[in-house]
Amino acid sequence: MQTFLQQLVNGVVLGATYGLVALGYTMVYGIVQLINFAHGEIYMLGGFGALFTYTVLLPGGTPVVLALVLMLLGGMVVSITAALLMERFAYRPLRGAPRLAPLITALGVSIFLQELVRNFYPAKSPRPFPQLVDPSHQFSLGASVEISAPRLLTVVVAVIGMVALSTFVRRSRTGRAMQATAQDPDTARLMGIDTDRIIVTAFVLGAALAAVSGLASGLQFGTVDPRMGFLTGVKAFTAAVLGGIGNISGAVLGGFTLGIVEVMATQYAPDPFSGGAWKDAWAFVVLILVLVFRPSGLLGERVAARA
Amino acid sequence: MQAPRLVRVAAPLIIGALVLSACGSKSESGSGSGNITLTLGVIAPLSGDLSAVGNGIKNGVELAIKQANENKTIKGVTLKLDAEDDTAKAEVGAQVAAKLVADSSVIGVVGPLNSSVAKSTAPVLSQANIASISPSNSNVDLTNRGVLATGGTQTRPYKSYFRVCATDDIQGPFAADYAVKDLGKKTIAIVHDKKAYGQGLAEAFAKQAKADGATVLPTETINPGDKDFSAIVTKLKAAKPDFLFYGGEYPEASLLTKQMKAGGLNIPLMGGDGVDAAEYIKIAGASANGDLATALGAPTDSLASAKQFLTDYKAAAYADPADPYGAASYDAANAIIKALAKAVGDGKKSGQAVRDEVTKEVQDSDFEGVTGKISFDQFGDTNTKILTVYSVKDGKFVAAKSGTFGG
Amino acid sequence: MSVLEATSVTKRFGGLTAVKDVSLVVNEGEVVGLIGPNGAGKTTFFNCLTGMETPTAGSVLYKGSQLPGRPDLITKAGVARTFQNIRLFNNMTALENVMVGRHTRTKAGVLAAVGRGPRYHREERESEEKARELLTFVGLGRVGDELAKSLPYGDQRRLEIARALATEPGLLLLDEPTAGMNPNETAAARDLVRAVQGKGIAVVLIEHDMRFVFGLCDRVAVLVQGEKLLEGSPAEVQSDERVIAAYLGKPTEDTAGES
Amino acid sequence: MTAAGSSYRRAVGSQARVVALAGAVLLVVGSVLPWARFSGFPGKMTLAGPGGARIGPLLLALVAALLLRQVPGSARAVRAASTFAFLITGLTVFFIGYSGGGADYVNAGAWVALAGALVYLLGGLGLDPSRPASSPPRSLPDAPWALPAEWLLTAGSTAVALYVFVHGLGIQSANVGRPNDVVIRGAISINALTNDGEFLAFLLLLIGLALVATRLGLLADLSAITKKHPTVFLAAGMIAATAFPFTQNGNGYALRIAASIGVFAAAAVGLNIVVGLAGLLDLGYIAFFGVGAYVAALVSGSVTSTIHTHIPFVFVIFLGAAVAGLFGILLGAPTLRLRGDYLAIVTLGFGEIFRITANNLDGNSGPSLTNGPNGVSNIPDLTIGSFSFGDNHHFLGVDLPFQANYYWLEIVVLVVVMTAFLRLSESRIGRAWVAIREDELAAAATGINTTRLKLLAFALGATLAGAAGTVDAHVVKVATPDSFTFLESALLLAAVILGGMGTVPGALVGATILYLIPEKLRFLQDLRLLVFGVVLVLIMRFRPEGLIPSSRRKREFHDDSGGADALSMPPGHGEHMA
Repeated sequence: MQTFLQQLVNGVVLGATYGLVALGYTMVYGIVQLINFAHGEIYMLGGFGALFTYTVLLPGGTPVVLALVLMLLGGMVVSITAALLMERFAYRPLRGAPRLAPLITALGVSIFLQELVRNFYPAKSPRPFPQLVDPSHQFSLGASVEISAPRLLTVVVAVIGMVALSTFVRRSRTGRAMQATAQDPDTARLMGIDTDRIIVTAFVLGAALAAVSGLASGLQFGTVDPRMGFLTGVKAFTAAVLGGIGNISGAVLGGFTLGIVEVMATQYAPDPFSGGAWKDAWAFVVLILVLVFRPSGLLGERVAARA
Repeated sequence: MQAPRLVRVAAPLIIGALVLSACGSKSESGSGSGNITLTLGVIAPLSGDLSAVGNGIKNGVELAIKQANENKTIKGVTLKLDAEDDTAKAEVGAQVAAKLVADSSVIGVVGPLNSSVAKSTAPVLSQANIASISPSNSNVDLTNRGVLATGGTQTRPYKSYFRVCATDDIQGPFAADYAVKDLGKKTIAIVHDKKAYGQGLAEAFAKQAKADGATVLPTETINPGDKDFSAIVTKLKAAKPDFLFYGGEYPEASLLTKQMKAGGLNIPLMGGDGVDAAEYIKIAGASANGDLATALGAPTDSLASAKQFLTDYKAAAYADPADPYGAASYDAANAIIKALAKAVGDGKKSGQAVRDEVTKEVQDSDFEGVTGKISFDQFGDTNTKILTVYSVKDGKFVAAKSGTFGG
Repeated sequence: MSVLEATSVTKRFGGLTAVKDVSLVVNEGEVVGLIGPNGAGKTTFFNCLTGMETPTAGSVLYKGSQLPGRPDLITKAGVARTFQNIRLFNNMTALENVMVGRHTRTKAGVLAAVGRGPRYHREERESEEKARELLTFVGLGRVGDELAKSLPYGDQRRLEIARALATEPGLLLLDEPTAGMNPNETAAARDLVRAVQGKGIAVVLIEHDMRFVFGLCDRVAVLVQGEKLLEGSPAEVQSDERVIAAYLGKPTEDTAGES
Repeated sequence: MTAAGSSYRRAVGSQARVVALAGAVLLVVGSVLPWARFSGFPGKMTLAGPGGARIGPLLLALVAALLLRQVPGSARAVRAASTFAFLITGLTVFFIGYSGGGADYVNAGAWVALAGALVYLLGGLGLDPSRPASSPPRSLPDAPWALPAEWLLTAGSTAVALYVFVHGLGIQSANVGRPNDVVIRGAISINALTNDGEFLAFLLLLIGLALVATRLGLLADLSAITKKHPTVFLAAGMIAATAFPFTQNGNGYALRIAASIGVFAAAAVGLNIVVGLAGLLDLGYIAFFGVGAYVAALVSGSVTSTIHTHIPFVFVIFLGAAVAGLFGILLGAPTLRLRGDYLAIVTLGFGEIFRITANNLDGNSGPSLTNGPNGVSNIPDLTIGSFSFGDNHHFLGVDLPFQANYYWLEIVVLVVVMTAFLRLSESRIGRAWVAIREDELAAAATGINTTRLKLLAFALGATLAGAAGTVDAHVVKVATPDSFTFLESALLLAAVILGGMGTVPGALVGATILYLIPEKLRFLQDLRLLVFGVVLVLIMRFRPEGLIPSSRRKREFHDDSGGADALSMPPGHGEHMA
């Protein structure tokens, strides 16, 4: 039982990262129906931006909390800049192009960004990330179930990010315009909504959340590397689809589900199909099963015909 | 009116194409100073994730070539390097191997880095009887060593394939003996990354550890590229092991040891030469203290020649570090250079004859390299089976024990 | 003998009953009009007949036997349809569109298509001839090689009918065949429906253009709020006060432009 | 294009033609004068008369002659020609200077040419870039010589294509001699960089000429003519493809690359059925290829196989295809009712499940079948009857390394796959697929069993991939899980989309380009993936409909840029059918 609870906690921590990155996928998809495969790289850039801020820009002895805030800002600046450039120069010219064209563009951007960082950020191996939040500091959740400080932080920022985003989308003017654009871009345009601006907003919000996640990941694992975005990106995309792509709560739910499935498969899947080597296979099996029975994902609505 | 227009427009282009084809062929522009140029090939990942390691191999070979040319080791021959990028993929490996075979000036190859790539390069190179020496392939299949475990008769699958590193079935057991016999560990957890190298090593370790009387827990696996190993740590913790052997490379190993210790499982992690890297300690930080890694050969700083190599390497100011296989590649290149010198001395200077002769001479190699003595058995494996265990003390790998498995 | 016999067809979406207990009989060679205000459930009724929706209750018989539940099987059985908002295969040529309609009446599988024996060639040739005939029949003989999307609106409607006819139906369901047409085109559409009738194919059409309906149909059924209000000859329906009250209420000519 | 561009054109005005012509003349003069002051630069750069990289600017300068007579599209053609002439000249001058060791080594001719190219470019940019009204393809007049001339053009165009391919492939392996020759090279001044410079110049020339031909409508004319004589075209193509090994002088490397391109292209054509015709986005296609490869590896008689059987390859190719097809059905049956992107992620998931499973079925973390990460290695050379594919041959005075055997086998597989695709796409089944892609609901209402046909496309694509995989296993000699990652699937998809969806030449060109770009970018070393990423983005930016779109799709995209693509959710795409 104790192991089960501890694994549940592990799953939630893992899922928090997936969920946070999945939000970026889901928002962009919801509005432009684009699978932005390069979003994982935005997450990676967030981590590197934060690392750069710490190692290059911050003077030694900056108070931890201040350093964290500035690192987050640094990460966000990098992520958002990259997302804006990507939107402007890679995706926007392709609006109205055959739908699969942007998919290949996304792939190209993804490869480009990975290689850019790998080649031009000094030293070509995983980069040590400052351990500003002590990983050996454990919080007990009762019955010897524990969570370390950076892991707890990951979950907390993820939850804050998700709540903030869904509040923004539901309450703010821009958020409602986003919903309208997602529902029906043509009508939204007729109603005077600047859809270009809405699309940019979606990219920016997604990048900001990815940067949060990138920083959290750096703090949690103590390293960032140029490839970290790719795997996380695929998982996050999976999470977004699992939850029902285009649906904000769905992305979060999908992320947690995926994280928990992976962890539980490691521990409890029947031998010999258990363990880390099989966990991703289980994750995808669950995805396929969910989609077979709920073709639009866990929270996805039946997609209306769009004439 | 239509057709003439078409013809008129097409005519210059067609004439142009004809001119192009007439001028397309190139002529050799050799001035013929009497010195012949032969090529030493390298097959290694020069782009992608493993490029730093691959460039280390390339640089090691380049250094050897530079010294040979400066010292005029081979009379009348200028050596040049042709480093080909295999992108760590078997498919591409076979291709660049064919490229090197097609270049008649190529007389030997150093590489590749990965065993899986070697499985597709070795057949191609062997067919042309080009000697290839890998600094790092540890998979038993390549020299068919796997049959030894089951009592079969070893036969050589690739006639011109050699390697200067220890195979998994030597490194793993050596580590196991150290863990069980020297450190007295009783309950050992095994984790590997489910790659050919990691799994081969971990399996060989587990087998020997059992034979030595330790309790070996069911093997756990992780995925290369993963970062969150908390599920594995939680799972292992329940079984209360006192030692962990990890088959794989440092990026995951460093995260695993850190998360293990943060998760309250305070036991040493041991790995193979894939873990023996300065980066491991950089990432794992204080968690790395007490962790262990095995590596081929005697400790580098105990050999004068090795020190000289490192100095030379540093002087050449390469962008990528010599670690982990630069020194072994340097030795491999020198084995080929020495063989070529003999072949040229025998008057073999070109074509298939020189390739045949070099392969034959590599087989008979016998010299002191910077990683130890270089000589090969009849299957292409190195005769040198000296290994060293290093342990992390104060942020550094320190040699703990040198020896050879079973000896 | 009746071609279509729909009995008590009911379709509910959640709490909303779109079609309630509607029965309709269509006899061989008949043209039946289905009229009613927007939202009366006419298209939903069509969808129930063609397998796009599964009726909540009721039965549909085609030439005496139960229709299967899938659109493609229904088409194969002999009920073809067109759509209110034209649904052509836009990036195929007009000819190809009609040839797709031959799908259920041809057999060539993957092996035949790759192997291309004499039988395949014969079938393909027949398909093409038949398709060209149909194009000529609907008056599109000269545009066979143009992309469907590049045809003018009226031609697209005809092309859709040609495609439906290619399936060799016994019953053709037309969902607003004159929507968006000018008077000339409407007249041509009337001739076309008559010609279809002349081939011995029964037609049911949903239409808002009353002049078109009353001038063409043998019988007219009126749907209001999902229920059949009335069925009878054009004259009967035209003069029925309930119809005028529930639906018409204004001169018939003006509704022609609705889509 | 931009405001700056149009104001520049206004400023240059009617002088543009004169300026361009003057520049072109200068460029022609420059290109026949010596360019380099040292020997060793490839292509006889020091001699009088054009050679190597100088031929490019010369040819492109000749295009300016179009300005003397008004031909539709000539202004745009000259713009393109002048742009690429300038690029090539600039690049070559840079490389001469770089490899010679300074600007001193650049001879007068190069400077004259560079100046000419610049003037030519300035004139070219001043020309009116507006697109001429498109006209139907031109054809030869009715004359007795027209038919043979058309045949000649058809066959000639394939020959030119082969020549271009061979020449392009040959540039970088310039230092590859004949296997048994003595290679003597005193000065090793032919370094990699100059070869790469030459290749880049060649590539730019190709692009430039292709653009010129497109803008003059010549490509459209040519394709109309070749379409009239499919048999001649096919025969010429076959002869060219078969002849290729004879042009390589025993160079196994080029053949190996060509064989790999063949495997890749065969898989791409198969994927084109699924994506291009039926409109199903498949992100895990490589898995079916992998199934075929593993089946072939396991029954190849390799000592590392867990199944110690040897089945003759003629059966294996069908076995591999059948098993892969079966997997296609197993995956497709429950999932094909999913909407586009949901299907994409399911196929992605399946691809990963396959890779993970192959990686685990080694008796340690699963049943013993695939040897896990070690893969099945030591796959022996193919033998059919008494013919071993591992033997070198000597035929008609030409050395044919063993790679030629695999190359020809691959050509056979490719031809089979292409034939299947072409015949299917022009059949009842193919029309039904396109109908489903266009409007699934309408397709169902037209009597098409959409579920069955989608499954058919999916399974057939899988089958063809499986067949290609069986060959690949013998070419690569090892089947490991690493070869079947998501990235491989993505690259195959990229080949299909890059080349142009739904067409065979598109898939061929896409596969060739995706294979050759990384191969030809070797000199960039660690930067080559970076550049590869940029190239992907750029191609999609300028040719979003693919390099060789089907004539339908091209019209579709250029007619109205706001129009929805066939795959971008046609009306009712999301409606589920009962």
